[in-house]
Amino acid sequence: MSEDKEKMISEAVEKALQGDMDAINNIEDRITRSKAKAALAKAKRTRKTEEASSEESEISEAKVEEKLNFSQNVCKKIAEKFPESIDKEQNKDWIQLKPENWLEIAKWLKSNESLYFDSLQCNTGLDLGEGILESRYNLHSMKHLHKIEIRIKVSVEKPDIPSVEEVWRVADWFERETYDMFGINFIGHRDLRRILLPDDWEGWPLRKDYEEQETYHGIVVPKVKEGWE
Amino acid sequence: MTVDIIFDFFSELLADFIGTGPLLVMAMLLPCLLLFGFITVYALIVIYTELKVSSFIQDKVGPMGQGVGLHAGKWGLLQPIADALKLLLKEDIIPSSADKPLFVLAPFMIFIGAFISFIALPFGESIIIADLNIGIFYILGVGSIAVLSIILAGWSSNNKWSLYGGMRSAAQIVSYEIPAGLSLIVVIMLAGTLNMQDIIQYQAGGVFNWILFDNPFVPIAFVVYFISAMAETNRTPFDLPESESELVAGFATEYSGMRYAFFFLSEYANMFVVSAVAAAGFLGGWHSPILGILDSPAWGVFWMISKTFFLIFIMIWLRWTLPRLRVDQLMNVCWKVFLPIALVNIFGVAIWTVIFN
Amino acid sequence: MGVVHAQEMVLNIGPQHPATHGVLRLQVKTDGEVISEITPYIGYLHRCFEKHCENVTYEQVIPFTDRCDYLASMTMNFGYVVAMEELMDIKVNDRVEYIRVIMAELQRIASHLLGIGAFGLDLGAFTPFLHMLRDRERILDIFEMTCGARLLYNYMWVGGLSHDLPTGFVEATLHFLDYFEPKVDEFENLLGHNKIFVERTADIGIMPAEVAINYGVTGPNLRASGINWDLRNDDPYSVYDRFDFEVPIGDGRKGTVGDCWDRFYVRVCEIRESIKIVRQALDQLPKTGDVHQSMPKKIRPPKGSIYRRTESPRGDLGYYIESDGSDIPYRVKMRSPAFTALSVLNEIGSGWLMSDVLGILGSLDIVLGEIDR
Amino acid sequence: MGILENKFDDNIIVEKLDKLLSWSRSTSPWFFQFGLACCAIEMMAAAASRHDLMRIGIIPRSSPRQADVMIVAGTVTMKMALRVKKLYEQMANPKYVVAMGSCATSGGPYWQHGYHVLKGVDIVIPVDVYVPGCPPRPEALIEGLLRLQEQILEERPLTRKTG
Repeated sequence: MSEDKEKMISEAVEKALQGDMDAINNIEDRITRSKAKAALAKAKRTRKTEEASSEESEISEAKVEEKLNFSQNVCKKIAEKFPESIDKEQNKDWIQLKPENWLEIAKWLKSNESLYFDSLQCNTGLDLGEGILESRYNLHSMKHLHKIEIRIKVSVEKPDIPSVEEVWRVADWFERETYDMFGINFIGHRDLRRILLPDDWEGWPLRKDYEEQETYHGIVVPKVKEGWE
Repeated sequence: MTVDIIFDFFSELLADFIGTGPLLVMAMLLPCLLLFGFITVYALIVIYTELKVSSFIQDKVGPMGQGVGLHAGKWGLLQPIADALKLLLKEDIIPSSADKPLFVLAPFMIFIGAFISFIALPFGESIIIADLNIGIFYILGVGSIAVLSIILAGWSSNNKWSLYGGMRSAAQIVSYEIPAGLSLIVVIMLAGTLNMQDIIQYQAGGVFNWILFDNPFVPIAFVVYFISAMAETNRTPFDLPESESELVAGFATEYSGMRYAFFFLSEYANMFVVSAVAAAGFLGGWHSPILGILDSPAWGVFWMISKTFFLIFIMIWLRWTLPRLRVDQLMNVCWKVFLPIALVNIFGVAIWTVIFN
Repeated sequence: MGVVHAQEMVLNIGPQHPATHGVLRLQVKTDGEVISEITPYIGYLHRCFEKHCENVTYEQVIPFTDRCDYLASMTMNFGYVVAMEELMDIKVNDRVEYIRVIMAELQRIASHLLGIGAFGLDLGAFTPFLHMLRDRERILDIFEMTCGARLLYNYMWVGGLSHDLPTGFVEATLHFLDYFEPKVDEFENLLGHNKIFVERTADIGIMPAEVAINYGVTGPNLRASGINWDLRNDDPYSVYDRFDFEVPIGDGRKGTVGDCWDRFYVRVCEIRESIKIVRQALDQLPKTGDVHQSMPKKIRPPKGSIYRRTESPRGDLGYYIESDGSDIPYRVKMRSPAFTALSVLNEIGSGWLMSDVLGILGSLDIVLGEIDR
Repeated sequence: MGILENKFDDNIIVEKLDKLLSWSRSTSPWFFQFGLACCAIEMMAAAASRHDLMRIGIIPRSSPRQADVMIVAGTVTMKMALRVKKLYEQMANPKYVVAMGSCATSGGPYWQHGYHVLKGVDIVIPVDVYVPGCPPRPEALIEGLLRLQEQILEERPLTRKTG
């Protein structure tokens, strides 16, 4: 690209940022025009992120002296509101909760104006071994565009976690799936049935100690994996 | 009438050997057999046409008779024959939970309904099996046997999809018979007769004497009739009783082999009947479009069948182009649109006739 | 006269039914034609994706992601490799990124073509479906030219691609786009402005924005409800921030915002936007660059976990990958967009007629492979 | 089975009739529209414009009663296996099964860890033709169907002799 064109593009982008879109639309060469538009989009985005980051940094500097990331900030807020529910071990990337108050916390996370986590993105079950199951929630706010991860540990003997199905309806099927795969009981779920596997299936397949059942309705599930390699 | 002609012909030949009674039976059976042969051959042709036309619409080639060994002839011309033979010799399943007598009866009844309509259809100047003086009324009347047998099929299959299909068709066909009949009243008013042959005779003398071009109201009546007739034959966009993506195969879900073939056959036979009535009532029947050209009785058969096939082609064309209506929309179209139009049309035609004739 | 009691009838749609897009069972309660409650039963295609992931190495997971959403395999690969590269902190060169974007957008076109075609099929329009399959074949030809497979590609690998572009790829793609662009208008006219189609879709199955967010519905279905949310724009990955494209949202042109017609129309518009992106990407495609440059010898991500979302043709496709430092994933969870889209069916589908429910199901554009995994 | 089958001795008329029957069966094997997984898309592609199964007389039917060939296109899971069997039983004789793709043939890529995958559809229903591939190209499916046609053509339904 020649220097004239680059100059033209940068001028047009400058003008467009000040609200004069015609500066770009009047460029005759199609390729140059599209490049100018792309440059404009990029410029807008960087400006937005700069603004956002400056705002965020202002807030965080004003509120806390030590540098905490967003997740830790949320964790702190939860700790203020529900002091008993935060687990001891913490990490900068997620919030480790105890199962007991989870439903109330979830309601609060959704209704709090400054957090407003209106979208549950994903619920993952995990078998951490040594008799511990974990349920992980990835939350996201469509309004503020921020996200956190919440983890809740339970033991295999008593795998009870309060259901958040009434908070986020999407959790209905997510929790059914986690129940189906790991056998975590979601207390208060209105319709906790197996979702993927048939109702009369035995065992929790994604637990690390899962053994396949031998027959299902007379159909043999082959266990010996010979002739495979 | 054909039966009389055959009877006279037979009695001249065979009166010495056989009594009058058996001769009359023979004279009646012969045209029926001929008609059965005609319907079968026609169905094979039109099924082939449908396969090909639909394929061309969909950017395909349709049956080409390709495959292992000698298959289905050139351009797949033998394809419908193979389909029919295969269906006839497939296992005949009667579900154990079905209402057996009704289940067996339904496919035959629907075929009978289509078959006896053919009796009053004029194919040429003297080629009509029974020239009834209430011909058009008769065809409308026996046409409703189809709805009865579809309900029977839907009910007796003891399958929920079939039941849905049967119930939908009951509502649909009965409703659409009203605008269809009202549109035909326009024809009857103009021709002043119920007799099919007289209606056609009324349109003698070239394309501008056809009832379709009689006055500005008749084309509307024709469109209303044609669309209602399409609804009566359960073709897309009105194929709710057997809509494939909703009701699997509708009322015919549980039928296999020969019985299914009868449903298939009667669908196409019904198409012929409604198209032939439209051709006879609006398009001049077996008259040539241009006065004096190709106007002999033999050409009459050609004109009648080609007009009918043209209408059938339009039905096929629409079937493979349009989406399907919903059941309540279907009813709305019938009762809120077609019925008022058809009624107004009758008045319009009457007033027009009084003023200009 | 006795009183006639009407009973609700329980009807099973599927697992084998022409309108369920595979093996889905809908148990519906009907009163005549009106459906009062829909209970979807899924899992008839549960192929243990997540169990396989825990038993095969990281690179072997990719073919299994292919088979989850078999209509959009490229984007499934894309999502996985984006997540893996973020977990392992790999930066791939520009040529790889551009090729990935081209493939993903072509795949989006192919997937949307089948999606709206099948939607038309559910409403009884058979011919548009076949026309769309015909044009989809041309996209598959381009894919076949690139990686040799028609449906399941295994094309994008962690840190690179399986093959570089073949000779003549750019010309073939441009040729296809020139052919295809007028066809989009044809499809829109054939279906979208057909009177019967509009009657069947406008104001039917309305999904309000709050319901959509609450049920986690994403992608075109969410955008049809009037929310501008596209991960390509809002959370850009790969090189999507270098392209100029619009995010079409439903505006209730024929009825209410979020009805079936909007969901159809958003997809048509997205096809147009994808064409735009492919054109720009072909324009900017770097001429040089080794597609195997950044591929690690052994994939052994550090201990940790990642949740990464990408925009698949059906919505937010998230991969949750938990690594324990070995070369076999500890846990891979796929957050599939169609799974959540199907869960909303009872909410927006009950109260409509039977034909409408099947139409609504078609408008959600679900793929059972991805729902059941 | 049909009323006529296997009730005749071998003579010239029966021989010809036999050939006609097997010809008609092999010329119009309507297939059962029964998509399970990835292969279903290739099955649709095979029936669509470019490959056009109708050329060899094959038309999709959505009711099992009216179909002759069941193309098991895709992975059969445990939850689905009993339904597949039921659908097979609902089909009218003569009926044929084509196992399309490696999943339907043997479990395919899901062989080892697929606890919920049926390792080959032949465990529940008899299969006539196996089409390998993951997924098989439409051409491969058409080849499989041609082999099936060959096989049907050699059947002698009235006298039950093959070859």
